[in-house]
Parts: sequence; C-alpha cells; structure tokens
Amino acid sequence: MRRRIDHQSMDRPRVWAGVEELSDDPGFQAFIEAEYPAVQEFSKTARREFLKLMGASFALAGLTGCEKSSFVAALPYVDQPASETIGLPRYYATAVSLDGYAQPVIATTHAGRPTKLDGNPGHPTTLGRSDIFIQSAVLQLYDPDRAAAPMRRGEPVSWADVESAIGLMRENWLADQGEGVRLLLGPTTSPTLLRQIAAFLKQFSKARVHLHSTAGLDARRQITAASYGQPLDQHYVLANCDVVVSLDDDFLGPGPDQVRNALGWSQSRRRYSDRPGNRLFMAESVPSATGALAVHRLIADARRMPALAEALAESVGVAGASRPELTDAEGRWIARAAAACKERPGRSLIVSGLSGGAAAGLWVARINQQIGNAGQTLKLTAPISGPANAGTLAELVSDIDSGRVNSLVIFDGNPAYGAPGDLGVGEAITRVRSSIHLGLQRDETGALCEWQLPLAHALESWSDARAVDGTATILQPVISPFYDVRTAHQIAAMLLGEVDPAADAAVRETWRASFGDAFDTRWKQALHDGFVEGAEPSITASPASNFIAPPGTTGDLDIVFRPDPTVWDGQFANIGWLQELPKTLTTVTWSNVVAVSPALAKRLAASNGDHVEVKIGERRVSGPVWIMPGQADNTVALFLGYGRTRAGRVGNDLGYNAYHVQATADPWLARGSLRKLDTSEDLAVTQLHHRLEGFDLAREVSPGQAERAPSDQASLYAPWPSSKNAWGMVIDLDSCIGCNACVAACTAENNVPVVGADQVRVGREMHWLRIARYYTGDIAEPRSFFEPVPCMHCEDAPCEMGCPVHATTHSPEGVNQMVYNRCIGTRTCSSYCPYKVRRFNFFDYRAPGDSSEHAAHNPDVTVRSRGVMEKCTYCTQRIEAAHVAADKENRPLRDGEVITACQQACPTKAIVFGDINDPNSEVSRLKRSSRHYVLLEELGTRPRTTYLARWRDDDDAESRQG
Amino acid sequence: MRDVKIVAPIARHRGAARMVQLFSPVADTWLRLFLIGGLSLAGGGTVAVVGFARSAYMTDTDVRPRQPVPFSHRHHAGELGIDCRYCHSNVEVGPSAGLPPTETCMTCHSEIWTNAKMLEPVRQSLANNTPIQWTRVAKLPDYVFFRHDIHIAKGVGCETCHGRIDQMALTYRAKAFTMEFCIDCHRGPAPHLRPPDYITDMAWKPTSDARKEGEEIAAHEGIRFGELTHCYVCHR
Amino acid sequence: MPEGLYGALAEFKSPEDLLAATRKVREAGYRNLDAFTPFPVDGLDRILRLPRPTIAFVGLAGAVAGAGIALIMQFYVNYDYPLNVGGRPIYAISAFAVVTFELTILFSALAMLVGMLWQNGLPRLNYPVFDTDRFHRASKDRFFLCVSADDAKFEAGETLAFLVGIGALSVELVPG
Amino acid sequence: MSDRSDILPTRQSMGRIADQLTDIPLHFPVERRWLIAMMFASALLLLLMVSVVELFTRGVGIWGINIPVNWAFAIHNYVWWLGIGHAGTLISALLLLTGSEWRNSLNRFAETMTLFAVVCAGIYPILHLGRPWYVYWMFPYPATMGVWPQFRSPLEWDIWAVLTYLTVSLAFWYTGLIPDLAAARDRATRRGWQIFFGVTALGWRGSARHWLRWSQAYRLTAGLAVPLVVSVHSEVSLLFAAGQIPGWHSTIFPPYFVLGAAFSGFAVVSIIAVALRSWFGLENLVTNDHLDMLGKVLLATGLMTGYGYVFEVFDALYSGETHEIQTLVDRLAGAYAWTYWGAVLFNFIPLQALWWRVVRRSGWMLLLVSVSVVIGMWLERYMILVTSLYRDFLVSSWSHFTPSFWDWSTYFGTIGLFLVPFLIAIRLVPMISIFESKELLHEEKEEKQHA
Repeated sequence: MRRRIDHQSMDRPRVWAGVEELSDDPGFQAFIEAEYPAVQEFSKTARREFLKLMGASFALAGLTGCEKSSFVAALPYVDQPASETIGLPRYYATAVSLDGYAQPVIATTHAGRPTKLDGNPGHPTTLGRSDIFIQSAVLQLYDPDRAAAPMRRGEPVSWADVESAIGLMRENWLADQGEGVRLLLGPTTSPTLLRQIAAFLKQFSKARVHLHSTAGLDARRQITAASYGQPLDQHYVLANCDVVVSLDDDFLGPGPDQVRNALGWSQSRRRYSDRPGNRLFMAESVPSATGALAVHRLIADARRMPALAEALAESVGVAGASRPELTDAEGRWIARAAAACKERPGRSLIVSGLSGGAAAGLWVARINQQIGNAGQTLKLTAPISGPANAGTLAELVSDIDSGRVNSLVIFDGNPAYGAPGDLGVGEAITRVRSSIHLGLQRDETGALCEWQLPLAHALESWSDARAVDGTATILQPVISPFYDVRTAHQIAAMLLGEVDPAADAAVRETWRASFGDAFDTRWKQALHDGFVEGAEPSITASPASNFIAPPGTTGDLDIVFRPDPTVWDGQFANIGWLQELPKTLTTVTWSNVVAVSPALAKRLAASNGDHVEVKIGERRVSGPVWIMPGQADNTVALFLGYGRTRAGRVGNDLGYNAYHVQATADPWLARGSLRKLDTSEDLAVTQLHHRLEGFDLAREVSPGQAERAPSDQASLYAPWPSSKNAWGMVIDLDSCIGCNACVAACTAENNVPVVGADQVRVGREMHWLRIARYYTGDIAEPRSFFEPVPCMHCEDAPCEMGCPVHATTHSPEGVNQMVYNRCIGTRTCSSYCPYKVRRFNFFDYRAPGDSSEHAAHNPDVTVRSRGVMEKCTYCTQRIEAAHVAADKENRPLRDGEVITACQQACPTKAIVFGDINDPNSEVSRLKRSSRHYVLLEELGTRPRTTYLARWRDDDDAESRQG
Repeated sequence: MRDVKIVAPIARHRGAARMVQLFSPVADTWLRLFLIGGLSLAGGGTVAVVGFARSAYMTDTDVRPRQPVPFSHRHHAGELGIDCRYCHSNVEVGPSAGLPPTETCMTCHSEIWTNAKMLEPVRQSLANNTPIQWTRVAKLPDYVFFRHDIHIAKGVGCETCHGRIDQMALTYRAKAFTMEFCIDCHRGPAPHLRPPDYITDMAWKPTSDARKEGEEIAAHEGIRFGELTHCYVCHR
Repeated sequence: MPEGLYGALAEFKSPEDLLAATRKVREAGYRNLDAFTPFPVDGLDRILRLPRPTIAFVGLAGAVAGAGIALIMQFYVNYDYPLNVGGRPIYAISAFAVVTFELTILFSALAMLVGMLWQNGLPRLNYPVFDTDRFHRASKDRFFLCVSADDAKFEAGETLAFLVGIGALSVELVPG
Repeated sequence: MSDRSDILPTRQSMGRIADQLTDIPLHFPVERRWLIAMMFASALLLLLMVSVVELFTRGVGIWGINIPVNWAFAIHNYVWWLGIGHAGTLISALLLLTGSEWRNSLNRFAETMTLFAVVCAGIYPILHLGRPWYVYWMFPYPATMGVWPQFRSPLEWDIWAVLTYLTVSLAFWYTGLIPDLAAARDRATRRGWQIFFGVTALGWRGSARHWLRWSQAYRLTAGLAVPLVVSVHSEVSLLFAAGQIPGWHSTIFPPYFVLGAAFSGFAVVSIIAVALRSWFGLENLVTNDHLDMLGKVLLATGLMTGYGYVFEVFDALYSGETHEIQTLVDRLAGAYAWTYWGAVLFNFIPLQALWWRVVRRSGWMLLLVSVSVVIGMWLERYMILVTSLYRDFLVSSWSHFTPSFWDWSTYFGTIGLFLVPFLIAIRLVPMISIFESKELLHEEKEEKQHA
C-alpha cells in the first residue's frame, strides 16, 4: 500500500479510467500527430474518432501503463454562497423568447449552471406548460458554436475597440441627425429595447427602424390591418369555444402561441367526461397537427381559402357575401360548419391562416362579428410586439440600393439568410459602409457585416419581454456569461452613448419608471414570480367594410411556406435536440422536405426522398419530396429553416433553403411548378410506417358507446406485493396534439443523447418517448392519430424476464427499472419488448469530452456509455428525490408531488402520472374512465402506462357512413 | 510349422523392433503433478480473484492519499471535539456532505496558527480565490446516487460508513464502499441505526440490544423496509 | 514372484484366437490375466471374469450432484437477493429446469469420463507392457494376452511355453 | 440386413486401415492442397480478427442492427453454427445407441466438426454483447455487488446449455479418440509425434479391463448426449419462443429448431464426408453406401423440417391472432420474403433429388444438395429473426434491417475460425475412428464367415 502514497503526489502521471480517455491526453495527441501528420487535417470529430481508435489499439497492445485509482480531486468553494446546498438544484424564474415574445420559464440550475427549463406554473398564459423551443433553449446556451467574442471583419477585437468605433460612428451620426442610419430588428416585445430604440430615434431624428420577421408575424399584422383597418393582435379564447372553424390556420402547431392555444383547446375539449367538449372544423391544404384533431377535415388547395371563407360568411348570413362555386365536399363541409357555428353564437370561433391572406381574413373577421364571437372567443389587442411604425425589410433594401444608408445595425436577426430570396439582402448589406450585427452566432448575416457583436443568451441576460398576452417578464441571468458577450440592451446603450453600460442598468431604468416608489419590492417580486401582473387590455374593433379581391391564380401549383416544426425559421438549426426531434406528421429529422400530395407524387412518379425542383418565377430550389397523406392535390408545402451555411457544426448544410424561392410580394403563398430530378436521398425518418393497418393501437370511442368492462388483467402469476406507492401513467389521446414538447422535455431531463442523421437513418434514435403517428383510411383523405409511447412499465414485463444479469428488474412501486451499470448489452429486453420502447447505445453517443454541451446534463441522471440499454424510467430521479423529501419529513407522498418531465411539459395536460394505489389520485380517476384502454392488452403484460381513447364525434360516425 | 517368436526380455534388439515404451516412469509423476498443479491453480486462481476484488487494494481502503494540507481529523474532530457538521455543513440538507469552503478554515485559522507553514495553501486559497485541491477519499462511482441527508435523517451515523474519523491523523477510507456494504444495511437497517442525538458521535455504541433499539428507531423514522433494495434506490 | 518381471505376453492373430487362448489359459489355472486388444472384444470380460464396471453409478452420482448443485445454486441466488423480475415468482422452478437439466448432464458426463480414467488408472504413460517388441501391434491388428508375473502359477519358462502351445504368434516376457 | 455387411468393403485388413488412417496425421499426404485451403481459411480468420478488433473498439453499432431489429447477424449465425454443430453428436451418440454401424466411418470428423462449429457459435454470444468485457457477469460468482445472474432468462440458460454442450461433446469426442491416439502413438516414429500422441493417449494400452469400463462410459455418455442435443437446440429456440414477438412465440419452435439443426448438420457432415474421402482417398472407408445413408437421413430430416414450415403457417392461421397473421404475411410477401422463399427453395427443392438412389450415391450430387441445404438453413435463420423483429406489434416501431460490411465480415470470418482448426485437426488426429472401423470390419468378416 505504501507505493500508492507516492502516486498521490501532485506530479504523478495521470490515471487512465478508460481507453477513451487516452485520446484526450495532449501528450498522446502530440505523439499521434508526429506519427501521423495527416491527423491534423481531419475534422474535429473524425480526428477524435481516430485518436480513440489509436488509443484503443495502443491499450490493446499494452503500450500504456494501466493503473487504477478512485482518488480524484475534490474542490470545495473558497467562499460558499450562503444559500447554496451542494448537490441540490436551485430554481429561477425568467424567460426565453420566441419571435420576440417571452416564453416564461423556471430554470433549474445545478451548481450554478442551468440544466433544464420548464414553464412557469404561476404565469397566466402558460400555467407552467412549455414547448419544444423552451425545452431546447438550454442547449442553445451551451452551443459550442456560439459567437464568443466581438469581431471586426472576422478578426477578434475587444469591447473597448467596439465602444470606440461606436463612439466615432456616433460623432458622424450626430453631424447629420442620423441621416443614413438604419436599425433592423426582429419583432421584439422588450419594453427596455423599445424604450432604447425610441431614445435612439429621438437622438438621431433622421434614423429609421425596419422590422424583419421571418415566421409571418408581419403578415398576420397586415391581415388584421386589412380586416380591421388597424394592425391588431388576435387572441383566441379556445377555452370558451364549442365550435372552432379553421381555414388553414395551424393554431395548435408550433409558434409563440402554441402553449396558450393548446391549454385553451384541451380545457374546452375536456369540459365533459362523457363527450368531447368542442368540435373542430378544419379546411387545410397541408396537413397539420391541428388538422389531425379535426372532426371534419376538408382538404382544399391553399388558393381556395378566400372562397371558403366567403362561402361560410354567406352561410352564416354575413352581408355582402355571395356564394362562390364550391365542390360537393366543400359544400357539405361549409354547410356543417355553418350550422355548427350558428348553433353556438358567441361560443364558436373562426380563424384563418396566412395562406388565405387578407381576403380570407376579412371574411373571417366579419363572420366572427356576425355570430357574436368577437370579444367572446376572439379578443383583439393592440400589437404586443414592436417596434411600431417600422419600415419593412424591402424598404431598407431599396434604400440601400439607392445609396441612402451608410450605417446599419442589425439586432439579433439573420436577414441575409432568412428573407425572401428575391430581396438580395445579403448583397445589399455588403454595400453598406459600416454595418453592425448583433447575434448569438456569427451567422450568415454576421459574416457579411463589418462588426459582429456576440449577444448574451437569454439565460445569461438581464432583459425583459412580454408574453403573447402582453404580460411582461423581467429576464434575469441564471448563469454569468461564459463568453465575452453583451446583451442587446448594453449594445443599445452604447449606441446611445453610454460607456461600458452595466448589464442590468437599462432594464432597471425601464422598470423604475413603471414601478415607481415601490421599485425594490416590486422588482424583487417580479424576479421571484417571473412576471409582472398585467396583460394587454383588449380592445374592440369592427371589421372593415371594403372588399378585398383574392389574389389571382396563375401557375399550376400552390406553393405554401411554413416555418419548420422543429428548427422554426432556422434560428434553432444548431440545436441537436431540435434537429433530432421527429417533425410532427412526417417524423423526418435533420432535414426539411417538399411536402406533396399522394396524387401529385403519382403524377411526378416520385417517392419519399426523391429530389424535386421547385420553380417559383425564375427562382428554383431543390429538395427531397415527402408524400403527405391528406395534402391537397395541387398544393406543395416548403418548410423554412434549413439550408443554413453558417449555423454551426450541427446545423450547416442540412436540407434546402426555402427562403431562396420566397417572394417579397407574397411570401406565404406562391404559384409555381415542380419537376422531378434524377437524384434522391435517404431521409432520416424515425417512423417508417404510418398506416394503422387495421390494428386497434390508437383507439377512438363514440360518446354513446357502451362503457367497456374494465379488464382485471388476469395473470397466471401470484401478484407481487406492492409498496405504498404504485406509479402509473395515463395518456389522453384526445388531448395529444403531437407537439413533441414531452419528447424534448424527456431529452433534456434524462440526458438523452443526440445521435445524428446517419444513426437515425438506420433506426437508432434514442428518444425514450416517441409520438407514434398513425393514419387510417384512404391515403388521400386519412384520419390522423398521435400516440405518445413511453415505457409501459409492465407489471409482467417480458423484457425483465429476458435479462441474464438482473440489469432490468421491477421495483416494489411498479417501475420497470433499467440499471445501466449492470447492463452488458444482450439486447434481449428490447427484442422481447412488444412496445419497442427500449433504446440502445450502439456506439458511444456521448458528446465529445471537451464539449460544452456536457454542462446541460442533468447530474441526477447517469450519462450512458456505449453498449448499454436505456429507456423511460418514469423520471425515477424525481420519484426518489420526492421520497427523500417526504421521508425526511416522515410523511407520505402527496398526489402531484412527483411530476414526470413529459407530464410537466405537456401543454394540453394529456399526460398524467401518479400513484394508482391512491384511489383519489388524478391518475386513478382517469384509469376509471370509460375511455381507458391498455395498449396490446391481449399480451397480458399488464402495463402501468395506459391510454384514454380519442373521442369520435357522433357526427363523424354519420359522415363515415354517409 | 508355426513361426513363433520368443523374445527374451534381456536380449532385445533395440534397433530392429518397434518399442512403444515412450516415456520413463518419471514422466507419469510429472504428468500427475501437472494435472494436480493445473487444477489447483485454476481453483486457487478463482478464489484469489474473488478475494482480490475485496482486498484493500481494490477497495482503496487503508490508503492515506497525500493532501495539500495534512489535515488531521484526529486533531480537529477527536481532540478538539469539533462537530462534523461544523465543517460538513451540507450533510443534513443535501446529497453531498460538502467540503468546507476555505472561509470555514479561516474562521479559526485567521486567529490561530496564522503563520503556520503547513497552512500556507489555505491562505493562498483565500488570497487567490482558488479552491484547495483536496484529494477525495470517500468516492462512489458516478452511477451511484448517494444522499447524505436522508441517511443522517434516518439515524445512520457518520461513523457507520466513514469509520473512526476522530482517530485518523490522515484521512483514509475505513470501509470498502462495495455494493455489498451498502446493500447489507439496506436489507436490514435496524442494527445500524442510532438515535438522532448521536449521529456524529464517533464512539457511540448501542446500549444493549442493537437490533431491538434499531427497530424502534426505524419504526419511529418510518423507514420503508423492503423498499430499499431495488435498483433505482441508488442507480438511475 | 520373480523380481523385475511383469509377466508373459502372447500375441494372437484374431479375437477368436485370443478368446480361445484365454479360455485355455484360465483352464490351465492362471488367474491373474489381462488382454490387450485394438478394439473391445465381445465376451472377453466373461472369460477373464472381470467384475461388472461401476461407471454407471459414477454417472448417476454425477447426475445427482449436477442436479443438486444447479437447484441449490438457482434457489440460493434468488434467496440471497430476491428481485422482482417481470412479476415472475422468485423460485420459478419451471424456469430453473433448463439449467438443472444441463448441469445434470454435464456433471454426469464429466464424472463418467473422470471415473473411467480414474478406475483405469489413466493417465499412465509408462507401463511395463510397452517395454516389449511386439506390443505396438496391440493398437493395430494383434490381440495380446498377458499372464501376470504375480500369478501364483507363473513361472517364466513354463508359462511362455504354455502360451506358445496354445497358438500364440509370438511370446515374450515383459520386464517389470 | 444385406447391405450392412457391405458398408465396409471386407477385402481389406485391419492393419491396413490402421496404417492408412494414422498415416494421414503422421505422413500428411496432400500437402499443397492443404496449404492452399489453409491460406484461404487463415485469410478468413484474419478477417474475423480485424472485424472483432473493429467491433470491440467501436461497438456493435458497426453492424446493421437497430431498434427494432436489434438481434440479427450475431444471433442468426450463432443459431446457424450451433445447428450445424448438432449433427456430430447426433450421429455419434444416437446412431451408436441404435447400433447403426455406418456411423463408424463418419462419427469422428462429424464430432470434430461439431466442436469447431460450437466454438464458432460460442463466440457470437460474446461478440453480440454491447459490453463484452462484462460477459463474466453471466456466471454465478460471489461478486462484491451481491448481484447474481438471472436464471429465468433464456440467455442465461443458453450460456449453460452451450457450455455444457461444448464440454460434453469434447468429452465424448475425446473418450472416443483415446484408443485411436494410442494407435497413432504406436505408429509414430518421430519423437515429437510420439510425445504428442503419447501424452494425449494418456497411456492407453487396450487392456480388456479398460475397454470394459471405457465401453460403458462411452455408451452412457452417448445416452446422455442425445437428450442433450435435443435440449440445447430446444433451449436455443426458447431464446425466441420465450419472447412475445409474433412469429417467435410458438410451441412449434423447439422441435422445429432441433430438426432444422440436425438437417443443416447432416448437410455439413455430407460435405465434409465427400470432401475428405476425395482428398485422402478414403473410398474404402467412406463408401457410396455411407453417402447413401447420409442422403437418406438428410432427406428425412429435411422433410421433417418441411413439416415445421407447414405447421408454422397453419399455426399462425389457426391462431387467428392478427399480429401472428401479419407476421406470416410479412414473411411470405414482405420486404424479406426473399429469405422465406429462398429458404424454401434452397432447403427443399434440390433435396427432392435425394429420392433417387443414384443421386444419393454420387458424391458430387450429394455435395451440391448439401451446400444448398446449408444456404437454405442460413436463410431460414435470417428469416426467423428479421421478419419477426422488423415488424412487430406497434406499427410505429416497424423498421428495416440491412447487414453492414462488418456483419458479413464477421460471418465469413467465423468460417475461417471453423476451417483453420478443422484443417489443423485433420493433420493431428485420425479423422475416421480406427478402432471402430476395425471392429466393424471384424464383425463383417465374421458374419461373412458364418454366412
């Protein structure tokens, strides 16, 4: 033993814990580089892989010494923060943002680093629910490709350089009141930023602000402006709706409003226990998550939306509407929808999306007015995001073209990538004399600008923003910036002439004005609560009375543009979690597609993955085709957000750039043509087969249907005694909107690795929870279903029986346990699993050892190594933490004390988890529901995770027969 | 008529005839020794490997790693009688007992032994705001999620796992932190429990009947018997 | 018993010759006999009055031991750390049957192999009969009868002569 | 039985058989052809080593497996090799007990083949593991973890079954080999050979006492080996049948697997018989009658396997279970229908030629049929694994499987792992049981004399 003591001296050789570690040793790397000079040419990952291999072969050859030690360094604080409990998480209320809107969150931090974001339960719009963007924002924080320091023309500079350069610019601007100075902003709700911009415009009276929105916010405002005579924000009060009619508006799809709409929708949907609480009529050109939930889904080309709107208006008796020519199906749908709306005056809602344009929007406004929905189910407010009275991007480009711009400041936007291709923004930017770009990344736009100033991430920033209803949140940093970055407010303050502004100064100043004397208490309260009470007041507005002609119909196909369901407008392209999330309805990952109808695919003789060229005007782009069951025959959908070139290592060179063919004049609906190319690609899809094939996996029940006799789930085996708590889960298929928030939350909570497109392609995605998506019926007119499938935690689990080493066993609380450190990787459990919910580490899927993404890991969950099985654990770390908390207080667990990550995220509360031994728990109550059923019950596995069948409307049954 | 060969044992024609006596009698002895030796080696090897896994070498017990400051628990906890929780203040509230921040050391050592050479790293730590690099003695693998707080709350004393820290000049791992060690107590915690007042008492001995007393404590603390040996209790 | 002598070895052409010769040797009163043949010769054991072999009992003992060890092992490991495996019983006897069966056979077969070698006194590389000139054909095509020097009736010259008399192809003395 | 006395030509002497067979190892006759074969086999073995290094360095992800098809080539080839490894012991043990003398010319190389086939099979469960370095966790040893193996798992049964099978086969093979090693020892002239055969023969001297005990031990071991063979492949079938996956969860599996194993095993025995007899000029020992018998057995086991196919279809249809029927349809017409129809084609079509005596008695024809059967059985195992897994219960988990380069290289590599020791073995030990041939020859001559 004595020799060991010597080993502990500070200069002792490093101790190898595994072969992989060798590759990280600089000495070894130097040796390899000397021996194999070509290694230096390798890409980072290839190089790592090579080093790993070399490390392994040297270890096998016995070249390296082998020494074991479990003695590692331990570093205490020098001065421990008083409130810090080592090993326990702390929580902060703050917000991240999407399209300028605040997405209120509670950030979980471990030892000072945020690891998980969840909705803020106290917040009036989200009630603690979240979406995929909230869940993934934490990975964006740790994105290793973030801009780390200010740069000028690609050369690193200091912030002092930046400040002095801005000082010089300001001198020039002051000379001519900012003539030639332009600010370009994405939509923002931040009172502080808006105040700073107003101050800037005051200082430089001839400067102008331009607004650039990628995801259609400006288009929506144009529609309301045309429909109501003033730009307005629409707020759907879905909780009060009995009938909803949507004309190509995917209001439950991704976007800033998703959580609020999903909550309202599910609230009204679950209003009664014996029948569905509302009915949705959807006319859509491209299948969407919302359309999948519709009772009556009409497939219509995008160009039909104004006509359908007018027909509906005519049917409910709106003055001035005349009945356009309709097909039989359209006619039937209109008749049903109109009847349903008229039956529920004031409790119905008609909405329309971007593809209908102002023509449909105006009719919809009039219908809502006519049947008394306005003010009841449809609330209007003044625009929540600003800046008001901003110019457009097109105006900016034309100003640049005519030489009227000499200085351009771009606030956190990427117009060189994310703007209609015909504008030529990138080229225009290069012609501005001095340009400044603020951004998280040195993206396509940043690369073109003279100055690239790195922004702090929302989780590192003092800032403020307002949620979709106008409720403001003061953003507080939950971690200090680990790069040399500044917030937008600090840079704005620099533009206003301040030197080295403090991070929180501008925000405090804004709120000092509104909090007044009670500043300190209210500020503290706001930070604690995560929001400041006070939504935007609603206003009443009457629809305009003019007539808007629908746009003409030239060209053979309707081409609609949609933000991508997971990477949105492209800003999240470098977030692996979002890239690997299967896109709702297609389950494609790592790419966007050109979605076409089955009929069109047949005409083109194209199958999934074949490349097609989309031609709009003279602009072309080519991408892989995806045959979308239920898409309108002559509509093609292009998805924005891909084809990025400077997103980072994750997001570069994936998919095609749909912005390229977007037109400034009508960016959301165009006419164009399609041509099949000879090439094709293998799309990384997580679900290959979508037709339900007659199985009753995703069930439906009619309200009148006789209650199914609850099964006693008989077993040949004597039951094992249960401990006091017995965990179970119920998933309500009627509420699931397929939004993937649960999957993203699970990924974040359980350190689920990202495996990359190639691994997804061969079927090795690691998500513990998948949203199975099925359709039944004709491929041209299918009914779609979503079914989240986590581990069933079978009481008579076939998987456990297969394991030869006791690596998967059952807890007395009924949890099917998977012990990674005992697993030897026989994969028997997965072979035997009828639900195929187990996931295997075919390779070492851990991020490279030096990756900053490790900081996002939940320290309470083991990071799995190569060769072990993993699966849903019912978030056992949360169960055990709750047990410890309860046991320390010597009390039983309360219902709702354990919340799984998926349950916590779900915006429709479709997932309920709890103790099934407690007859009064929510989960027990749901298990007694008449809609309750067990997936593959005939196998006798006795799952703890069960389902509530989706409601089938009686009406719906009629229509099937008819 | 018949050609019968009679071969005399003494007069054998070594060259002509084929002899099949290939081995000397010693070869048999060697072969047997080899067989016995091989079998004993295999058997002994198995026993040795099983034993080696439990050896002090493999479990890292009885090793006193060199520390930047030769901190003596015997002096502080034993002779001075400072309570464990004075320095390891996190032990009742969090999963980790917590190493004392430099500030804690300096509460006393800004007053006494202010110039001791031995304490130079501590002063350096405070001056430079860099942590002292201790070498961890009690370490569990990454996949074991141990929580101090619940063990303390339920009556498991420090000494139960860490041994007589108050007698260690340089700290070492007193107990082998094998799964057997943990599971033994998780199966039948009663004999290992003590009243809350004696959690940090190193010299505590159960009064008379450890099991009976432990069972009383367990009942009082509501220890979930039978639920502590499934995998997710420690592995996640 | 003469020092340095193991016995007398007689070579025969066929099993039948050997059987006939053996019968005669026994009739002549020799008792301490052994035969060496290239393959098992039917009926030789009866003529030599060899006891019935007990390998079957060794095999049975091995089988019982194997079954016992397998069952005890499987019961013990589940007793030692009882874990709920898919709701199956702790002592799942039907599931234990397979390993029990395998170990029964394994132990039985190994016991018989070891027992056979042990009872035969093998391995034994050095043995007196190898020290003869003709014995190498015992594994080829000749059949040998050996009269042990321990035999009460053994007398080198006489015995050799007797063996020649009953039709041996060759005879020789085996040094001890 | 008329052809019983014909099975070995009686116009040969015992001594010649002994010399002929011991000469093969002692004075190896076909050096050049052997070298070429050895180089080919070594190349394959090298391929296996490269594949294994790659596998252990990077992980099982180098194969084409995924979720749901997370068992494929490794288990597939494991079952295939193990099935082949069933013929040797069956021929030796079962036919020994039933007194079928024609086995005597075949049993030694059939057993040898068995051993190496089982070794090939045996490495797969280790290669297959995600963390092969922890394979010892499958054995009950007093771990510091206090955790034991899980004896309800078919995989755990499997380890015991395969190790038992390997050990008992080895014991049985060796027991039968001892007298022949002694024969080789007595023929050997070079010191090296003398020591090698001297030690391995353990000093066997053919004493009547020894033969008596030996015979009993040998016959009893044979008696144990027969149920063992049946149990081992039944147990392997439980690897599948114990799961609930459609197409696996069936009571037909144990007999279906055992018969299929015997079928493929006899095919390989036929291949080796034909090859060895032409290489070493053993027509006097492996006669056309032997080939005829092999052909008949092949036909019989083939037809029984065919019954398994028919019953599997019937079973699925009769069950009325939607998932079972779905899997049946997938087998017959799904993405991997080629494996099903390939198995049917290769297994059963050329097999029908064996109804003709002339085909059975022709070495080349029997060889071709046997090769076809080996391919057919390989496809069958592919079919059983992949068609059941790629589309199981939940439509959302349906996927595909495509073997990768490393799948193939590992598989072909194991053929090297089989051939290299086999080629060495034919240089080391007599490939046909010498003493049993002599015994048979003697009995035949006796009979002739009496007749």
